[in-house]
Amino acid sequence: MADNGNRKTELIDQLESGPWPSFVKEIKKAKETSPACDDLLGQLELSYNQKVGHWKHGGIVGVMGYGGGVIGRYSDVPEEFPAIAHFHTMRINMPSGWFYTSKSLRTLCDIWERHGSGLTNMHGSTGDIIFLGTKTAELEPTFAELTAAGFDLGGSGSCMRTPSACVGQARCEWASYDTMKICNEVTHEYQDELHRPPFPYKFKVKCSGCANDCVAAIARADLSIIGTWKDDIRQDDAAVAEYAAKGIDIQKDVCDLCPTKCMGWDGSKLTINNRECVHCMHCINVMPKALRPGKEKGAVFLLGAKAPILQGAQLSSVMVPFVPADEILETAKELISRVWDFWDEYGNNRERVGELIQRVGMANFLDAIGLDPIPEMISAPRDNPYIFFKEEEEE
Amino acid sequence: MADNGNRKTELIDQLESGPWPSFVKEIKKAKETSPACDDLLGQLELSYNQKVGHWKHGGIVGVMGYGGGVIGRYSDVPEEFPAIAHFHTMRINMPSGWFYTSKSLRTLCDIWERHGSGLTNMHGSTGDIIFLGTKTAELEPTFAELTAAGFDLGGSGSCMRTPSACVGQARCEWASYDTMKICNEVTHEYQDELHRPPFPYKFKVKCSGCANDCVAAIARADLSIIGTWKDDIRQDDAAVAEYAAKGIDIQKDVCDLCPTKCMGWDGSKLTINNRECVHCMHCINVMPKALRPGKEKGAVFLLGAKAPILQGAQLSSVMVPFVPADEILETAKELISRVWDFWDEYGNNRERVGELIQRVGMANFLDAIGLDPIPEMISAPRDNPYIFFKEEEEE
Amino acid sequence: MVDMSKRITDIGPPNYEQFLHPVIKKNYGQWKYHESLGPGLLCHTSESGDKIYSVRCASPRLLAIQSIRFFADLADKYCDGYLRFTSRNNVEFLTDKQDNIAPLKDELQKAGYPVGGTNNAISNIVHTQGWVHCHSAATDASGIVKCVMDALCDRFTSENLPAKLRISLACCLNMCGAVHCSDIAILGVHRKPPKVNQEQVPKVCEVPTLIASCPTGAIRPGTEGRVVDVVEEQCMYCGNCYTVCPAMPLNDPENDGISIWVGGKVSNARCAPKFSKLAIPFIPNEPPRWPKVVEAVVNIVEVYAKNAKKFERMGEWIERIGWPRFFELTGIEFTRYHIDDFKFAGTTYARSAQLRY
Amino acid sequence: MVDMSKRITDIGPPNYEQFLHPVIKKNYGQWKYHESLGPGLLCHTSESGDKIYSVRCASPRLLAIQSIRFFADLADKYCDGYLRFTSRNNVEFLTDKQDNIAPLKDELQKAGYPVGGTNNAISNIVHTQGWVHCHSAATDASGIVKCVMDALCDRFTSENLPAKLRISLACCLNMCGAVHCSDIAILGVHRKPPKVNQEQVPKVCEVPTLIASCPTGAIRPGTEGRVVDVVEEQCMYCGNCYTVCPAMPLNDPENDGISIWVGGKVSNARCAPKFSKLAIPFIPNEPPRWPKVVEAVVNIVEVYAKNAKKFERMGEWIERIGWPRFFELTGIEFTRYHIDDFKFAGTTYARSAQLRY
Ligand code: SRM
Ligand code: SRM
Ligand code: SRM
Ligand code: SRM
Ligand code: SF4
Ligand code: SF4
Ligand code: SF4
Ligand code: SF4
Ligand code: SF4
Ligand code: SF4
Ligand code: SF4
Ligand code: SF4
Repeated sequence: MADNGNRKTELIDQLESGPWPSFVKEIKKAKETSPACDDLLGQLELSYNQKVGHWKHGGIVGVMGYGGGVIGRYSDVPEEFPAIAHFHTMRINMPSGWFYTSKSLRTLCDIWERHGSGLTNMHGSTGDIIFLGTKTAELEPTFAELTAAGFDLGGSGSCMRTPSACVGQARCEWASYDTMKICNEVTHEYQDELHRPPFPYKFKVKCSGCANDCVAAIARADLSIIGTWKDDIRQDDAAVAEYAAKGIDIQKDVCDLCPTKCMGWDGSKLTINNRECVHCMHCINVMPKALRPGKEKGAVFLLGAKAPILQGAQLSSVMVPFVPADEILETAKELISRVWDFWDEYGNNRERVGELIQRVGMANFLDAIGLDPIPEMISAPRDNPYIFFKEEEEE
Repeated sequence: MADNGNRKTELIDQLESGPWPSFVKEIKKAKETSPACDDLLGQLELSYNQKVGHWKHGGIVGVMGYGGGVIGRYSDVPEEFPAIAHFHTMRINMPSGWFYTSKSLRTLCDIWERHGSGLTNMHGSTGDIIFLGTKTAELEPTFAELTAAGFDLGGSGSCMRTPSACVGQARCEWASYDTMKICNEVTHEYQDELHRPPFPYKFKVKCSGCANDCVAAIARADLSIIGTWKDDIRQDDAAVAEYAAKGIDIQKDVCDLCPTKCMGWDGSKLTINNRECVHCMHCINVMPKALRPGKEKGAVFLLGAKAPILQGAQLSSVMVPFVPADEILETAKELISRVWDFWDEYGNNRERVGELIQRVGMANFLDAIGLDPIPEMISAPRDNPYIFFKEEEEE
Repeated sequence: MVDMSKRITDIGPPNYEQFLHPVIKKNYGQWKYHESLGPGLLCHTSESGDKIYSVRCASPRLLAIQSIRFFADLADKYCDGYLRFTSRNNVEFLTDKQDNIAPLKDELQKAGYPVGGTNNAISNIVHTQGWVHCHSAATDASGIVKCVMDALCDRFTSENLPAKLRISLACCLNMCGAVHCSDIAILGVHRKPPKVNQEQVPKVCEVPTLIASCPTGAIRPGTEGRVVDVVEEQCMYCGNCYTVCPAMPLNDPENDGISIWVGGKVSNARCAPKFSKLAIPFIPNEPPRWPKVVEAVVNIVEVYAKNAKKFERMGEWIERIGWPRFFELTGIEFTRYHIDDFKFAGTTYARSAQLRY
Repeated sequence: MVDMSKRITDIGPPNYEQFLHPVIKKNYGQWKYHESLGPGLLCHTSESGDKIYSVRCASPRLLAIQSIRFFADLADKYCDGYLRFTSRNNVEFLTDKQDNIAPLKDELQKAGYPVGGTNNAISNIVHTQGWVHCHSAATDASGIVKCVMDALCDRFTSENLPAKLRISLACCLNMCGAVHCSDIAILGVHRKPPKVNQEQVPKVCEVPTLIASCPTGAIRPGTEGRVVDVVEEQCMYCGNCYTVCPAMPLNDPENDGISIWVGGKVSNARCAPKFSKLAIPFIPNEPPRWPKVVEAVVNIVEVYAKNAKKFERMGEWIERIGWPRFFELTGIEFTRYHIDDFKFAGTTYARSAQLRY
């Protein structure tokens, strides 16, 4: 099965079989151009044997003038696997929407063949192109070739991280704003913050064109920009009838699953009480030919999502319920600057914006960033009577 | 309008008009037999004038050998209102379900005419008969007359509080166990704990015969016993048809409002998927002649409800999902004894059982009282990965 | 002196059985169904075919013995001497004679005790002591109840709301009425930290207990000769320090007042029980008739009555339409105070893109 | 030495526009609707009538440049050189020529890249580094993904689930995959406190920062000559101390392993986004094929597939049937670990009498 040369990798070889594409095969392919891959296989086999990883903790390496974009990585058994004694990754800022030409991909491959392991992640969880494994000395040359080819590093450390966007208006009929453009512009706007970690911790921005949220912005971006619309759902009755004829049970599959039950179906006519619609996308998802988001497009801005470390995972919460599509960039910049100002000054070390909001309380946070409290920001008002009344409110 | 003798009570006199029965009129009525009521009116007028209460903080008074049942109360303006310089309340344990004969009420009135203000609360929020206002010297004589007449004091302070029960099987067709009997038996079982505060804080028990919870047990009893059933809802199709004929929209008013949507209506036949029924009572409430709780009756035991002080208000949470009706008393005693043992030893001062459970964590609490964890105890499993694994579980 | 030898103790409450109407006793546990005979009037039918009629009237809860005797007389006249009180402090007269209902109802109404409170009505307001008897009160209890129910009495004597509507009142954060799960809760609140009586504190309180009593840690060992200090910004006026130590009064005529909470429920019918949520953070105390409180409660009731669907309790209605719409429809101002900042605050932020416009 | 004068920095990512297929560029923002042409195959139609076809294939994410070049070749052959990657690491080939779909699909499949992942399928598993590149990993990432997807590959190449099913994996509590809102999350966990390297700590770490890093306060200034002590009972193995200080390793071959979480979602469709909840607290690491993890995931998928209704995501299904039924149907044991004891624990207790029997 496996052609593993001299090295014995009995355990991981078992990961070459089966219908799903095999990362072990990939590493073996990359051996063609990089001896490091052979040692990587060896160390991985060791990990599989011992049930424990064999990488040392971090290490600060990078390219000149940048504080991030490279993750230092060293083997803890370098004697055995000298070719991966250093095995740093480089994070390269992907193009918005992860679109490529074959040419641009080949350019990247060629650079990585010259300077690294030939292994990549397409893509990292934040969205970057990950060049997986190289030596310290190769960082700067790789970087030089990358920038010459028009690519730059992504983020790591306590900085603005590489923003990402769903495919949006490039190929999706539901995008209520131009996610890829906004993502690209935000990224370019904050190159300094992206490359030179200035914050208490990381800050992520993700752009989804509608409430389906295909980049999981609400779950993992400090600033989550999610497209929506304000006017009525556009409705094509003939197409509704077509779906009904084709076997969609409009009552059960559409109306009954609408979260606000604002849809009615009398067997021939679908009615939507748009005032009650919460723009969840379900009905549109089921019948894309018949229903479309309205024409008054824009986005919801939400803040604060993050993984569990430290105060538990959070989803982003609503800050601005609706920003018209043509004001998104401007609003994003304005909101970001206000949030950063406050976070910079009051955020604890390794405290994400969402944790800061919870720690100081949303009302205080709103004061700090100069937003008025509105009921859209909460799922329900407080149920406890422990109110800190402010002096000025008293008589 | 008001006949207020010499005393001027212009403000509170305004509370005699209007369609709702007036407590001011009541106090004035009681003046017939008690001069204290006149001073009470005076002090109340003062409060209405100054927008502030005029009672001093507490004061420990009581009857011999009891640690509770009396709330000491002293005017902070005794010079002005000497008749209410002392104005203690007595809490008298009501009969289960608040049932009386005219004779028993007259007995109570006569005692209170002789010894107190003649003012009562029928009833206090915990359920007691409240004798509202008397002097220290009158406590013991009142108590002697009460016990002679078959009444005893209720609870106050850090003790078992007066348990209460909904009308239950005495007049309600839905009671899945005999709430009044259980309430009475529990009360008698714990006379010592009720009269001699032994705990870190108060402990309340309330018994409702079904999930309608007409004594609000789940919101305000440390131990909430709520009736339910295990088998199928009893169904009378003819009666269903009658309700339908009379204008109940079975689909909309019943099936659509069933929380699990386990009911079906084809225009003539109602079907219930009883395995999915959560015993919420809604359908039965709407059609009491047509639907009845099943015959395998019993109760859910829940723990921990309380008002906000200190850790925020809590509702009780499920401890034992089903106890057959004939085992309720025994189970209550067993559960109470285990909970008290742990609370006595580990509860902080002024820490209710519900707060203790949250502080130590439910799993630890279950260990302590010897119950196995089951999924019925939670609304959902944890969503954070911060698990304290125990030694024995590891390999 | 009391003769200790004869002293009777720990007898507990009298057995309820002696107080049950014979028809109730006979049919105990055998009730089959009930019907409504109009506001305040219930008829329960037993498996045996027997029927018991209940006539429910309002009560101010604070009752003089004279009124209780009046009720006893009516019970004798119409109910063979049997009556009860409800968990919301109404009086229920119990009779097996249907013909007695009308005259009984008539006498009650004439005496000023409205008959009603059943089914989709506003029943009696569960409430607490207020200035009549408690040291802790940030507002009165009975007076506000009287004013609110004067305005809503028609909703007690009719049954035309979408569902039951339960109003409760507590005069301080101790919440003796357990108002936290009410369709509408009226809650007395302080808005100033305790004024420490430095001389009294060591005399009447245990200082460590006092310091430990504060949930926010606002009470600190005193500096500059003071026994304790209160960090004012950390105080949210819960009054727990006052409960454990009389030398920490919070009363303040101008800053005490009332908050209004909505959408709680206790029953498990349809949805699980719910806490009440903040609607209006503060209304000043305006004795004797509390016009702003009355207006606020009536407004919420009327907007609910007009907009909710059949069987929808206040909280179910609000959840259906969403809180933004609730504030819009009632005209209540949304403020920073509505946003939770206590323990579970994070769970109350709007963590979804589902929004109405 | 690098010539600093020529150094290019802060140029940011290349503009995406140059990478867009001409049909996409022309119809940018003009797409009208889409249709499914079978698993892995999408057709989007523009207002202009133009159509763009997408062919989506699986990827191991960890790709050698050789494979990327292979994709580039295919793009040249069938797609005028245009392709993209998806937010779940699949590859999407974009063409305006419908006839190219079949041969492209064919070549991909032959090369071992299944075509699918659209609609009600299981798409690629979002995952992280594991033993391939991270120091923090409590388990491997790519290996488990491979084993699980080998078993579920049919669910990728067909679209017969009730709804989309998203599986994610993170190899430690840092959760780089942001797996906390997945239909099924596979999460590496430690179960032993850090083993403090007392000599290293002062050399490589700031002790106050280290002490402050522990969310439970388990790290204390050391006694008896130690730099720091870890109160073992207070440690829940989050690894944050290790992140800030390499001298606090948590790795432990016998005690590291995997937990399984279910019922999360990200989209706002129908219901708000949901967190994943604990299903299985611990499964030991069993490389190379992790049979118990595979079995556990497949079991959950199959029980879901059999029982959920059309359009019901995992979490929606579980909420409909209730957690007790979920544990019953899947045969997963309910343990003390399922009961939350973190910050918001109180909000997860069953505070209602609504129960199934
Ligand atoms: C490479 C990548 C995983 C992958 O395989 O794709 C990754 C890898 C690491 N992450 Fe991450 N994170 C990666 C995306 C994420 C995401 C997902 C996202 O960005 O959408 C998250 C969750 C979202 C979030 O930010 O909350 C994430 C949450 C973390 C955390 C916890 C942050 C928190 O606030 O809870 C840490 C811990 C830390 O920052 O110290 C972390 C730390 C790390 C470190 C640097 C390890 C460490 O302890 O210092 C990992 C380096 C591994 C290595 O050797 O390369 N990584 N990390 C992802 C970045 C690739 C890219 O740039 O595209
Ligand atoms: C009389 C009564 C209110 C009434 O007007 O009906 C009452 C009155 C007092 N309650 Fe209460 N509570 C009364 C039922 C309740 C209830 C309702 C219940 O029992 O169902 C509650 C909420 C449920 C609960 O227990 O959580 C209640 C929660 C409190 C609390 C807060 C307890 C907590 O854990 O949050 C306190 C504060 C304390 O205990 O120090 C309190 C304290 C008090 C004190 C003793 C004031 C104090 O700070 O020491 C009040 C004495 C007033 C007086 O002068 O008579 N009272 N108290 C009720 C008792 C009458 C009776 O025996 O029937
Ligand atoms: C008499 C009383 C029990 C007692 O032992 O005193 C009682 C008696 C009945 N309740 Fe109740 N409930 C009584 C307090 C309660 C309470 C407690 C409270 O209000 O503090 C609740 C919980 C309220 C809540 O959820 O906040 C309560 C929630 C119900 C419900 C559920 C309503 C719902 O849809 O949420 C029903 C069912 C119904 O009305 O359809 C119900 C139904 C009934 C029935 C129809 C039961 C029966 O078949 O006999 C009784 C007449 C109801 C009526 O008034 O229309 N009873 N009922 C209480 C009368 C209080 C009063 O004077 O108004
Ligand atoms: C290509 C991609 C966006 C991108 O920029 O890369 C994408 C593309 C589409 N998504 Fe998505 N979604 C993509 C990731 C996501 C994610 C993010 C994730 O999985 O991490 C989500 C959130 C998942 C969640 O809720 O946990 C997501 C939730 C949806 C939904 C909502 C499904 C639901 O009912 O909850 C739809 C609507 C639908 O499928 O009916 C949707 C619909 C669509 C449509 C039909 C939009 C359109 O009209 O073009 C696209 C084809 C869907 C398909 O695969 O059937 N897309 N979609 C992503 C493909 C990932 C993959 O390779 O599988
Ligand atoms: S988030 Fe919405 S707009 Fe973006 S790709 Fe998904 S469905 Fe399309
Ligand atoms: S988008 Fe969602 S809320 Fe709006 S009508 Fe459609 S299903 Fe209902
Ligand atoms: S709780 Fe149930 S059994 Fe008791 S009175 Fe109310 S409806 Fe009847
Ligand atoms: S009791 Fe409630 S859950 Fe059960 S069938 Fe009736 S409405 Fe449905
Ligand atoms: S709520 Fe407060 S003020 Fe009112 S009776 Fe209870 S303790 Fe006293
Ligand atoms: S009122 Fe409450 S918060 Fe304020 S000092 Fe007293 S105990 Fe602390
Ligand atoms: S999840 Fe943990 S182990 Fe895996 S890549 Fe992220 S930091 Fe490393
Ligand atoms: S692993 Fe987490 S809980 Fe344990 S000592 Fe380290 S930081 Fe504290």
